[in-house]
Amino acid sequence: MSMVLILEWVVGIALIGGAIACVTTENILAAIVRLSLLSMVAVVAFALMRAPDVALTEAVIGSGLVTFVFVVTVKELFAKEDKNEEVH
Amino acid sequence: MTMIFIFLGLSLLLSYVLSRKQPTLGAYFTIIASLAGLISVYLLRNSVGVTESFYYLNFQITTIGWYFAMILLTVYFTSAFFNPFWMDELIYPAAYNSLYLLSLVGTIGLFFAQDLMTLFICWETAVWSSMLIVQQGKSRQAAWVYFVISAIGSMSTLFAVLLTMYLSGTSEITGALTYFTTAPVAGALVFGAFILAGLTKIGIFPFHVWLPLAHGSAPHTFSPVLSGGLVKMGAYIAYLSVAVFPAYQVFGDSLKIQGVPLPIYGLMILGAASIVYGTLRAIQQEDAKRLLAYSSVANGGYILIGILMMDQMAFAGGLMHLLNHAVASAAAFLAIAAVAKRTGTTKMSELGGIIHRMPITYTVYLIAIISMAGIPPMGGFVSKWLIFQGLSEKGLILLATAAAFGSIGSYMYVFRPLSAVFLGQLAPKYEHIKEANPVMVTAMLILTAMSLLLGVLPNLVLKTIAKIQIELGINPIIVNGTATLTENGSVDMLQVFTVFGFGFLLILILFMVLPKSRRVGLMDTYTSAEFIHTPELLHYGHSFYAPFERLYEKWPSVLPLYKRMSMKLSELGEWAESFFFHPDPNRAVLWIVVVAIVVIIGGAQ
Amino acid sequence: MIQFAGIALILIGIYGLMTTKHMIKLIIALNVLELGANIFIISVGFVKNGLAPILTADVPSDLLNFVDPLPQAMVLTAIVIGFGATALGLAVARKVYGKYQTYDLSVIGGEE
Amino acid sequence: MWSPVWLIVLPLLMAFISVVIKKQQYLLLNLSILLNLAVLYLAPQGMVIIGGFRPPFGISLNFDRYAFISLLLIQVLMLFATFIAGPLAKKYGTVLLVLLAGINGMLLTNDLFNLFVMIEVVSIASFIISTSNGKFTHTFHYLILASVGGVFFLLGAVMVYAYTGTLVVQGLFATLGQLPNAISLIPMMLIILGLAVELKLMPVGSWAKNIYGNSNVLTGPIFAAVLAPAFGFVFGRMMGEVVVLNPITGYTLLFMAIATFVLGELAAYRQKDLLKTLAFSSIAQSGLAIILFTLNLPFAAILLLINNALAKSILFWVATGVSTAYETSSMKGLRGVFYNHRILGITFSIASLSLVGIPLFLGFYAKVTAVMAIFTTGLIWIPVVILATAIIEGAYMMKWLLQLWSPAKEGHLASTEEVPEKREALNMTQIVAVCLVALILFVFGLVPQRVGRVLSVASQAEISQVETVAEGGGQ
Amino acid sequence: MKKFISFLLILVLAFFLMTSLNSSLDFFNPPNSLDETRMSNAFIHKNASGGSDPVEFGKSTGLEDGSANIVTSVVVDYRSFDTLGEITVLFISALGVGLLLGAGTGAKQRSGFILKTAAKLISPLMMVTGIFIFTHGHLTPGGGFPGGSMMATAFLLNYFGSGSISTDLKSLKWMESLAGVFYIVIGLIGLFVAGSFLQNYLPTGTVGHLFSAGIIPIIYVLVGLKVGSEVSGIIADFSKSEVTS
Repeated sequence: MSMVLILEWVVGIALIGGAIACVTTENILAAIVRLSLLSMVAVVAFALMRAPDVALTEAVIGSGLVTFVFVVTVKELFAKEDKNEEVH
Repeated sequence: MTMIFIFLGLSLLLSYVLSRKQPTLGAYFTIIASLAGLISVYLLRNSVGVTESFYYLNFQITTIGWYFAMILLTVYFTSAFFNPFWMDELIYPAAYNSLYLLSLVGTIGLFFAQDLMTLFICWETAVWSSMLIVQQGKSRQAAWVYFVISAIGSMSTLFAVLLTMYLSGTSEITGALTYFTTAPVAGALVFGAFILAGLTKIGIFPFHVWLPLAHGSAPHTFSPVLSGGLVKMGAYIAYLSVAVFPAYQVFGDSLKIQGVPLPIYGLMILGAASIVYGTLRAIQQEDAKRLLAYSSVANGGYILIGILMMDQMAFAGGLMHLLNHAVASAAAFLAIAAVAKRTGTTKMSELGGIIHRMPITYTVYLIAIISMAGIPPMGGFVSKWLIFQGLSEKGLILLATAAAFGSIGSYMYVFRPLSAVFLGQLAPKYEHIKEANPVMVTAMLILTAMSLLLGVLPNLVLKTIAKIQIELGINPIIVNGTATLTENGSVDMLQVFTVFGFGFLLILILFMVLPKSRRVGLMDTYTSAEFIHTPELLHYGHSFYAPFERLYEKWPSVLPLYKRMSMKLSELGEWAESFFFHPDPNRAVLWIVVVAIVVIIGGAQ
Repeated sequence: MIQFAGIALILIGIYGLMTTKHMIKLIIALNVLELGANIFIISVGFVKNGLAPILTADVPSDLLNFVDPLPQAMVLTAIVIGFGATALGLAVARKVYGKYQTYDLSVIGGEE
Repeated sequence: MWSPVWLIVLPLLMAFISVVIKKQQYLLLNLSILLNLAVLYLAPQGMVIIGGFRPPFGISLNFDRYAFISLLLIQVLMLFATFIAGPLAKKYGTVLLVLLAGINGMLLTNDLFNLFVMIEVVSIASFIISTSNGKFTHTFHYLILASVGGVFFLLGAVMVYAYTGTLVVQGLFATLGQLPNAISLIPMMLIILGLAVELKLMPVGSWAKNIYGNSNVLTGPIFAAVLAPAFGFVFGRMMGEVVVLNPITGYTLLFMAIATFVLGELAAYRQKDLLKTLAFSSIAQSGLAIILFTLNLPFAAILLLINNALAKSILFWVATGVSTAYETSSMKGLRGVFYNHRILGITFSIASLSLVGIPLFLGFYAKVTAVMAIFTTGLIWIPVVILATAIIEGAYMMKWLLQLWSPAKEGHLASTEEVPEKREALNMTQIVAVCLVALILFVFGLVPQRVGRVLSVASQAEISQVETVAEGGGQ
Repeated sequence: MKKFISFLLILVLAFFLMTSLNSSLDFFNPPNSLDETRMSNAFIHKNASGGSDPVEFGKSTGLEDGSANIVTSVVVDYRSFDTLGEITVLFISALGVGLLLGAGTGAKQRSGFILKTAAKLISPLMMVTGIFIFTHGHLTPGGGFPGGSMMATAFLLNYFGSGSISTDLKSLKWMESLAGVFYIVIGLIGLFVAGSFLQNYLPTGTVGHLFSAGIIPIIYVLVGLKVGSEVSGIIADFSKSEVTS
């Protein structure tokens, strides 16, 4: 087994695992972070499949901007969580 | 003929314009327009066979079409006399007047249609325009039921029309329908679809539900048209599906009962059922218009049986009964309308003694019901007698029994309004009412005169019917002078009339000579010093035939069945809505997955 | 393997769409679905030991072993479109949050 | 010079410009629609290449009679829709411009992936338009479903590319037909499922109920009269040029479409809310169009789409106008409302009679054509279902007509006392516009054969696929 | 329960999907070379409009398409119309976000000193990187979309740094509008000059040179600017938005 093939398997399993982790979690923030990480893994996958353009785009848009937009959307939830921590 | 349609089309526009200015004016115009229509259609009597095309509609003048059109026009014409007096009750008088003429155009077009498409277009036009008129009466529900039942008929007609056109490759009625002599299986389907339309429109049991609703709550001026006129459209469809459509050939191989193929016999049984059912229900009614509506159901049964027989006598009887019933029922409805105009109600238990104030209306009603019940000197007798003759000749005992039952039952129901509305004591609140307006009286007298004439000289009509029978290739009814000949003997109505007229005179003289009874007030009832809260319950017209009605008041009615069906449809819709149209993205995605699985499994094979 | 992972991601994304009623999580699941689709599309154009479709000085002149550039171009488009839809979805979700103070559709119930 | 590409580019250009000159959005919108109509008239028909590369390599536009008819319908209805929506259309001017560009692109494009892009443009624009009624959860529901549908369509397109090496729509079925059934199955399913969401096909069209059912004077007409026919035409193009169905998938699709039609009408039958009734009616009618396209009867389907688009636009304009003015869309609240609005009532009646398929209106011709066409496939039970369902459709439309016209309690004569207090539903110019559309519908009803002749050319021009489900399965 | 059913359904779908796809796709063994029938071969050999000139980096001139990055040549030349549609999607969603969230007044974001300083340092750097990426789209991986987004990210960092939106949104709108208009105008010039919309009518130059590939770099710059301004707009709208009830 070549290195590349091993890497492919690792990336593939990481993708599936990451996706399951992302979809099944109850915590919104964790889900967002996991989506971002999943996107990062996907960047590697794209690179592995010789798609540098896509990888770059996915890195900037998929894991960067999308995550940002998610986080900004749920910023109230951040605030709520902070409050909860203060209470406890 | 095209000119007639163009003329009527223009006049309906004109009546709209006139009615917008002055509703009564537009209403008077409907009289003129329908009279003009009547005269011009009458003049077509010698141009049978002429075909004309108007746009993509094709018409042909046939004897039967002419006969039907004349009946319809008579009813429309006479009913139109009443229109001007109801304009202030209607919320859309202009629409009423123009739709009145539009439905007239539709019905006449139906009878003169040469091809199936024209037939259907005219049929639908008549249906929806009359539906929009009915809604101006008391009940939207009634108009709706009328439309839905008609729509069942319309859609089955459309199916039959299109299938016929597709299979036969032509749309010309005679040519297309005779195609089925060679294709009996498809023929049976088409026959079923066609006759269904006829059944719904005539109001044959179990499709009769719309009649009491629509007749009972339509504007008073339109009820005569519905009962006397539009119902006859169904008869025409029934005529087409047995006379033009080779029904006896198509069902030639099926089981025969006394020479009648089973499917046709089944339809006759339905006709008999509606005779019995209509009669029994009519006896029960409290409202004069609903009563007459049920009597229309019963008479529709006679007409259907007569037409389905396709023989020398019953067929002639059926066709003649069309006219008799149209005239009589229009007259009866108009009489009730005239009473309602003066008193504001059609409930029999609120009326009584109207004869003292409206004697002419009373006479009109009397003659109409005599004709409807089929009592000798009037036209109704002749036609019912012919039908009965035809049935007993073929040995169809069951049907003949039903017909006889209907005749006897009709004595009961026609006597009820006669007694409750016109005879008896006059209620104090109606002390000051007057005889109906001369215009209305004119219309009623025209119809009464026709009833009488048909009774005395039925040969006038029977000649036309004989012509139709000859065209269809069946033995024509034989008319000899004033006598109608049948194999079981002959009847000369002139003689009958003379005898009855003599008897009537005798009774009249006796009535004049004998001492008068004492008159008491209507509410002069002994009540053990109790105050009467509901005087109408004590009216003698209330529960008129109570002991008799009790025999069958528990019998199931058909209307709940339809209601339950409608409810089931709603429930199905609700189920679909909650199941497939649920506002939940999860469920929709789940359905995507399910469909994908089904497609993959199904498609992989 | 990565092609397989792409299909798996699509299915996991659909699973997510079927199980959650939280608006944000629905959009996250949608993103997982889109990511899976993108990976799958890229993998459709993949060639064993292929080269990235960029001409450089080292590329042999027979130009044989490139991966398919067209799916890559499609994915480029799809990513941007996905971002647009995500942004709009989040904006809508935010409006709902503004109205009901929650992102949970099961709490909101049927809006009439 | 007069290239159909203007139809897409012009609204797009206007849209980009309109961002900075917001005040003129409305003007730009109407201007570009009018110019589009001119382009439609002037542009020669045929295949148009974009980017200078011939079809398999570059993108091309297929501007044939089929596209022409659909584009004409869309431009006209869009013009009226924006005109009648007035202030709302001003606010959403840019979005409507992009929507128009997207729809035109969708109808013109000859490339599967380009079609996906255009569908996305249209669906995102329609999300935004649907937010204008302020029911954001419904928009969200729509957004999720449409996005899933979009992804499915994309996957289907890509798989088509993977198997055939081409994305050109025209004649793709020939290439796909050579593939074994097991291979072409999945991409076909994905493409149809992707479109099914927008087509409101039954299990996946659940968004339509609330989006249509809460519409305002902008969303209702846009969705029912512009988007629905547009996607219908796209589906027709797909069925004619791309989709290869084996009998079982064909029957599955047919079954889904029939279920959409029947259950949609049943659901409409029980509604007590005018807009919801119209919503389900739209769902059902789109089911009928899908039935016809699936049976490969494009002529009847086109006729039906045109009739529905015209009728539904009128119905939605009147319904939303009236329900906004009287702040209710329930049967009880709107009883007798047409007494105040005679002209609107008459247009509404014409539209509903045409929708139900009553003679003397275009809908009747459409229905007859559809049934006659289905007879040729030998599936006689489908016309029976269609006509039986038409009874239900007629029943609820008439119920509404009767209630809206009659200011009366049940069991009483109509009286002016029951008439709701008069309010302005649509202003004079809007009424004139609605009347114009009603007039078009009416005139089409008077000359159906002529309309049919024009359309039959369009349907022949478009559909090259011969094999039908009926032929495949009926043997 | 719901999860279980969903899980089960997904498993069933996965099973049948895999068995169905198995006949056509080999999940673990990609093909060794591109199928002859795929049109991409023409993109690689740059012979879509006929011609059989060899393609060599740094040498070939006057090819039908002059971009060294084949993906770019597909995105901006062969299938430029898709890209126009794509930026339209972004445009319309930015507009939609603006319509939905635009009412917000702008919330102040508290951020620490380190973040502020770092942001101020990094953001110009990113801006430059972004511009580099989309100007070299026809040579190196990247192009207008990541480049534009990079610019937008710089904008975003700037926002974190300063705590408020400093860039004038009005000018962003102008940039967005003008970039789009120019894209279309360049395309329309193609229609008038060369006969089809978005045709590459400038000389394509030598493959691999910065000033080559005709209109490709111009369009990619425009795309970059447009994407940048649109994404910035989206970010700004999201950041400003407050929960309005």
